[in-house]
Amino acid sequence: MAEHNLATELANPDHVHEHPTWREYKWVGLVLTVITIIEVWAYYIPPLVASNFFVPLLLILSGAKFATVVLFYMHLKYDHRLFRLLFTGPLAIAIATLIALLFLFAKFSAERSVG
Amino acid sequence: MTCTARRRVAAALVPFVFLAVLAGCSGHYPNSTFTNFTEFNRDLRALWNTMMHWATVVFVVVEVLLIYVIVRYRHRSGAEPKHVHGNTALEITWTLAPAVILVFIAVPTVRTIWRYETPPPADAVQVDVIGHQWWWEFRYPQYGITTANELYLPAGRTVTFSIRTQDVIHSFWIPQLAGKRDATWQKKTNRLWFTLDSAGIAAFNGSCNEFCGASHANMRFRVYTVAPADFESWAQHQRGPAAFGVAPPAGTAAGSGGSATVALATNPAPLPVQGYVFPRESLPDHVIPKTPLPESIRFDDALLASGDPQRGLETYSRSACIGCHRIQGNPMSLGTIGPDLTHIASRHTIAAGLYPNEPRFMARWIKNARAMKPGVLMNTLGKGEFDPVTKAVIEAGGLTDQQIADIVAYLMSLK
Amino acid sequence: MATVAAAPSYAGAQTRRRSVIMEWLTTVDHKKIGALYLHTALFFFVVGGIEALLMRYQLMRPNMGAVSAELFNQLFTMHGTTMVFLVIMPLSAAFFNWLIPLQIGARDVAFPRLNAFSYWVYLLGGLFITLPILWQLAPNGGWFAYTPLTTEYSIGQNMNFWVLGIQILGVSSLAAAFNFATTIINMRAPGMNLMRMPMFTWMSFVVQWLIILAFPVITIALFFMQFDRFFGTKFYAVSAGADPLLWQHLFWIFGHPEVYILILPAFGLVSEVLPTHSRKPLFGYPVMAYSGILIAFLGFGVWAHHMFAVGMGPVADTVFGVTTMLIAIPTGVKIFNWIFTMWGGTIRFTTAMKFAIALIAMFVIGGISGITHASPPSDLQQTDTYYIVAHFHYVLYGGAIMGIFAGIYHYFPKFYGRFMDERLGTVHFWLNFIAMNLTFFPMHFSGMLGMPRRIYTYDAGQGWETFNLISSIGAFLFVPAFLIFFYNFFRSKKHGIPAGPNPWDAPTLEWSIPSPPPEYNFAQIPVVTSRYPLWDLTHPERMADVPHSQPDMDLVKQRTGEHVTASGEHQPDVAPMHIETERKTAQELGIPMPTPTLKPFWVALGILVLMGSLPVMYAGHKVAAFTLMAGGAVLLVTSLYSWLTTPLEADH
Amino acid sequence: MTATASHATPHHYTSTGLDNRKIAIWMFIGSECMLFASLISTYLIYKGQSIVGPLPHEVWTDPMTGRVFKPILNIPVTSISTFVLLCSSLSMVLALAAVENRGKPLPANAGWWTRKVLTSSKLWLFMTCLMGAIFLAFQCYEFTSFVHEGLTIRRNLFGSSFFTLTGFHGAHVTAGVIWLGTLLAIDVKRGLQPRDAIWVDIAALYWHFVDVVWIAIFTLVYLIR
Ligand code: HEA
Ligand code: HEA
Ligand code: HEC
Ligand code: CUA
Ligand SMILES: [Cu+2]
Repeated sequence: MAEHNLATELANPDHVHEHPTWREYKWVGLVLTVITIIEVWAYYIPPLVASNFFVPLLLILSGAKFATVVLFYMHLKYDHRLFRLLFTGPLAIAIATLIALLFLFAKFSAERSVG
Repeated sequence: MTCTARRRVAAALVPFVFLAVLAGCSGHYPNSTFTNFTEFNRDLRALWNTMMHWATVVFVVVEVLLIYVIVRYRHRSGAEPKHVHGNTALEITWTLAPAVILVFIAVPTVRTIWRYETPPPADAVQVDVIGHQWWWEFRYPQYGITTANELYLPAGRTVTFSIRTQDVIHSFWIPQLAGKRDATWQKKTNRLWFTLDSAGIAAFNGSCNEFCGASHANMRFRVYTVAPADFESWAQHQRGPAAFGVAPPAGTAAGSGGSATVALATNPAPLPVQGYVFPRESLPDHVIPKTPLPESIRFDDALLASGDPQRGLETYSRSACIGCHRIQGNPMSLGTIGPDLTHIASRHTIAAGLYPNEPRFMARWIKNARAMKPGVLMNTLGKGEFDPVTKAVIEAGGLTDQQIADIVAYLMSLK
Repeated sequence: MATVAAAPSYAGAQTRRRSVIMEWLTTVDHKKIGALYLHTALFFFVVGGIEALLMRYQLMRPNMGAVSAELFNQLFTMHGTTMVFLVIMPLSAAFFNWLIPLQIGARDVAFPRLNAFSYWVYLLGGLFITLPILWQLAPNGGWFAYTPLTTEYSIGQNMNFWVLGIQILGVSSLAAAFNFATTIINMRAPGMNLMRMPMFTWMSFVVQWLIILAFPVITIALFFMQFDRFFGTKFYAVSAGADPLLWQHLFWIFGHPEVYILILPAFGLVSEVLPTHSRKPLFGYPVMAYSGILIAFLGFGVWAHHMFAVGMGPVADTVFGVTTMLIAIPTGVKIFNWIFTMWGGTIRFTTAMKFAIALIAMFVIGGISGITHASPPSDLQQTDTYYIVAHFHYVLYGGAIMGIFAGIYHYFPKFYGRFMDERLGTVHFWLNFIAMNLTFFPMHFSGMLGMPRRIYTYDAGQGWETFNLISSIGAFLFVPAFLIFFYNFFRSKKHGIPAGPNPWDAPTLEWSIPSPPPEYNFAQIPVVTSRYPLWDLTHPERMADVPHSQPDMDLVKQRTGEHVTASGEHQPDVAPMHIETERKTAQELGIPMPTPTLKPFWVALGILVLMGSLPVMYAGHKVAAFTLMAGGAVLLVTSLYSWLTTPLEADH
Repeated sequence: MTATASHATPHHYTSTGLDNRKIAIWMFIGSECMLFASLISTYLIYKGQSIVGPLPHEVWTDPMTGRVFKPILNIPVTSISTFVLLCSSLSMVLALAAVENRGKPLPANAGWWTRKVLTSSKLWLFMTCLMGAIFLAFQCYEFTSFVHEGLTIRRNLFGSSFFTLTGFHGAHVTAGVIWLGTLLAIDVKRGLQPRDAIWVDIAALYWHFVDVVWIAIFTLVYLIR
């Protein structure tokens, strides 16, 4: 039962991780730069900004950047699973809370306009 | 050990004992939420009954089980227990059972939510409720009425309240008619509506339920549900100025009062002398305030008899009052900080339901409101009185007892 | 604190002789810090209790003039704040400190000095927020300080003490949470995998996560309020277009997890007491652990049930109503598992057991009333009335406090090597039990009969007299109860009947070492092979169908060191599960102990001075304020730096 | 032994074989997620709620004075500082790698770049601090120019929430710069060895997280209108 996988989850010291090296790091850096450029570029294309792709696009792009830094620079991809647990759990709750709040307040503003 | 067990049984029954006792001393509860004056409250009560029904089941199951276990399995010498570590079937049972119960609670809950969040019928009587520290302003836009601390509602009609606040958050509650709603925003309004039973001609208490500062406890109000005809009569009368002082006898106003008189002379024609008012004699006991008068305020009540409304009008119109209070028909008195006093005499209470609206209370209120109600905005006005907020004694410009008696006479004539 | 008498302290490696005061000021021993937490919290309990008594006296009869409106508002604000932040959380922290390392077989917490720091911040912050009431300057906005009443419409220093005080206390809770969570994750004895942790440690673990995730939110909300009050920002300024609900949402996003922060440690303690005193293993251990996690997780999705009256609209009401109800399920599982832990056992009605059973009986009442206001429409009749006050006193007093009392009576022999007097304990229990029901049960009625909460007076003839009178009588019945408890507590430290290492015949590690434990806790860390390691030795028959397994001993050996005793022989740090009877000093055993240090205290003081400078600024003394600010900053930075740059142990 | 684990070197027993400090810093980062989530939520909730300008993306004319306030946010400048902060993350990982691999044999074919540059933890620590400082300089410039354009923290909801959000991030960067500066000083004094790597490791995690937060802020506050 859960006893064992949970037990092994934390008990085994599989943290003899191979950190990446300059070879990978420089590509990561390049990717990040490129995404940033695309983002700023998009900001200066009025029709795109006007369209309702703009926001999702930016969210996806910055999400990609976010993930890249966390996975490679912060070694989450290579490190002990525990760390993934410690980070993604709270992050999930944080994002959920943020979205819930926006929903609650957006609703209010809608009501306001109705009167 | 046995006796411990028995005492425990007794103890676990304490709540029930209470229920019995209290059911026994069944006094009458004028603010009970379990009443049938609106169908809103009937629905809430039905919801409550459903929940209490299940609550009792849960409570009894748990406590009986508990008592059984501690009596049955209390220590006996030499008994070595059997060592079960769990039982999946059982555990699934008491995971599902509550879930099922919750469904029975959740379904009517959600139904009720959506019933009362829908917009009210169009023909409803509209009341704008505005919370102030620490009193209630009521407006009837359909009638052009502005009044304070006392609501008149037509029996059998649907009433919609648009609730907002002037300052901090308050909460508008009439336990016997409906659930509460917070007065949260200054610009946006919060809605509450319900339909009164036609039978219910009665008087109710209301209160502020969101902590709003020093006098939160003293932010009460009264609700009178009256026959539709009486409501109309009341409304027709309240919308215009009161009869008194609209056309004062000429020449009485001397000196600086003159300007007042001039203005006063040019006032709209008076309305019927008296509209409907909830009869004082038929006020139930629980809406008659019993707040004791603070001894600190000394006032010579003999003067009240000799109070002259005309002089009162003059003094009033020259005093600070006009900066905060509005009296229709008195063009000097345009303040909006305090309650509208146009028909103050037609109310049964003053200071947000804290004191009966009688000369001796009114006089002391005018003399030193802050000593009668902690923190109120209305500053101490009587000569020689100590203002607990500014920590100063009023000397220059303070009102003498005679002047106050006059003002009281004036206000008391504003039927 | 006379506890030193009962808890002989073994001076660490290079410690000079110290005065008793210095010994307590500089200690980094989790057991002594636990004692500090316990005694400070009990002190604040009396403070909060006296505040409550004053309120109850004022409310005893209608139109009473005993307490002014202004003072009453300060009383309930401080009563609530005190009981939540200065009593229950620290009482729980006392048990975290005392038990977590012992239950998982560690020699101390992960960061001993951070631990001391947490305590000092708590003490100073507690005094900072409590003392102003002596000048009637105490916070007066209610324990959840709704804006704009506490910002635009609050003049005077009162709320400054609250916003800064809670900010300071938050630092303490967060520091402690990181510390204990790390300890539990990383310092368990070999073989003590997660599903073998004692249930108290499990619940503590969950609570640390609640703190880690909930406190940042209130921190930010408080910063906003702080900036509004001191620097004129507009976060809660309705006049500038701010939404009065922002604070409410941020506060309750923290506030509801907070209430589970208050109850789960008590649940944990009860889960230790019930099995031990009914001589039976905990029923459904894994479910108990998972339900704890589930309660905590759901706890983050229900906050708006405190705001049903603000008009959030039907969708939000429905969602938050339903999520709130869901919490009944995991909680119910706990209740029934406890009952079935006793089922078939042989129950000894020790005082600890009485309190534990009382928790089940009383918490259910509070939980059920909770469900009745989880239903938004019916909550419209209940919110901000005494019915709510009844609800949360049943869960807080009937839940958290009952559980903590159970814990105190149960663990006293471990902490002080002596029993508390059982007869006095029984009297305390019954007085306490009756007082609690007498005080809080009538509040259900006064609430549903229309009595708002937070009113300093009420008019006669409203049908509330009887209930308030009963409540007040009950409240005063608490006084003898508490006096008896305190007498018993302090007397038993010196004169109680001596208790062995394992007086209750309990199954977990903390009972395998002498009472009170030596400063190093375990001369040799035991290797754990099952959930009830001690019963493996004392009651093999009870362990028939409990899963056993040896940890990978090679790994353990490769990862553990050994210490050289004074007599020169090499002692491995780990040994198979065993009972330690003789107590040596850390020196004799050659176990290096952290050196006592004053630095955490200085850092805490720095924080206090830094925060304390703001009210001075508010009062208009700019120069004084900035000197204080600078002084505090310097003290903070320098002592923090020297703390981080000196190793934990002198001999490293 | 466990009591000393707060600076445990690997041979000490810990249940996970991991270092306490690294676990603690990850939990701290988890906690910081909630902290910044609250700040960002507030900013977004108050977006468009200010009753007076200046505003982030729109022109605002003061009805009283008729004064015109142009949009506050300066995308080109912020893009550059964003880029700088991204680069600092790169130099940070290189610093950590340099410390971890100190003394390890290099591949025979390793050139000047690998030998001299990649192995210099001092260089990369310095670069990270430097870029952090540059980012802060940009922020100071940004803040002062905003104030000149009439946006103060007291001005309106936008001002309050914007300055507080970015200010909190700035404070984190400052703390990071000081932290890394201290490590640099130690490195200069006695040279950081592989056994000190944990210190660089946790500092790096903190630094990257601050960077990650900025990625979110840059998109949500600056780019999305
Ligand atoms: C120890 C702290 C604690 C705990 C554990 C709880 C537990 C719960 N609370 Fe309570 N609550 C508070 C402390 C706590 N509360 C405080 C301090 C306030 C007031 C704040 C203020 O305004 O000052 C408050 C206020 C409060 C409100 C807001 C009321 C209002 O202001 O209008 C609500 C509304 O939903 C609520 C609900 C609940 C529910 C559903 C639970 C559930 O977790 C209860 C679950 C438990 C059970 C249900 C009993 C056991 C279960 C079974 C036996 C299974 C079968 C049962 C059923 C099927 C029903 N609480
Ligand atoms: C764990 C939390 C906790 C605990 C234990 C208590 C304990 C008690 N509470 Fe408290 N209470 C709250 C949490 C708690 N409360 C909260 C959060 C609020 C909301 C605040 C707000 O609205 O903002 C509240 C509000 C609250 C109110 C409502 C105030 C109002 O809304 O107007 C009342 C009123 O009766 C009350 C009463 C009591 C009483 C009588 C006790 C008793 O159990 C106290 C028993 C303890 C003692 C009596 C101390 C013993 C004293 C001695 C041994 C010293 C003897 C010496 C002398 C007497 C000189 N509490
Ligand atoms: C600073 C403003 C201010 C001034 C000046 C002032 N009042 Fe008031 N008055 C108030 C406010 C505010 C209230 C409501 C107080 C409460 O009930 O909490 C009030 C209440 C009253 C009431 C009770 C009304 C009701 O329906 O409850 C009367 C009567 C009254 N004032 C008369 C006077 C008279 C007469 C004067 C001058 C001699 C006066 N006031 C001057 C602000 C003022
Ligand atoms: Cu208004 Cu309370
Ligand atoms: Cu809650």
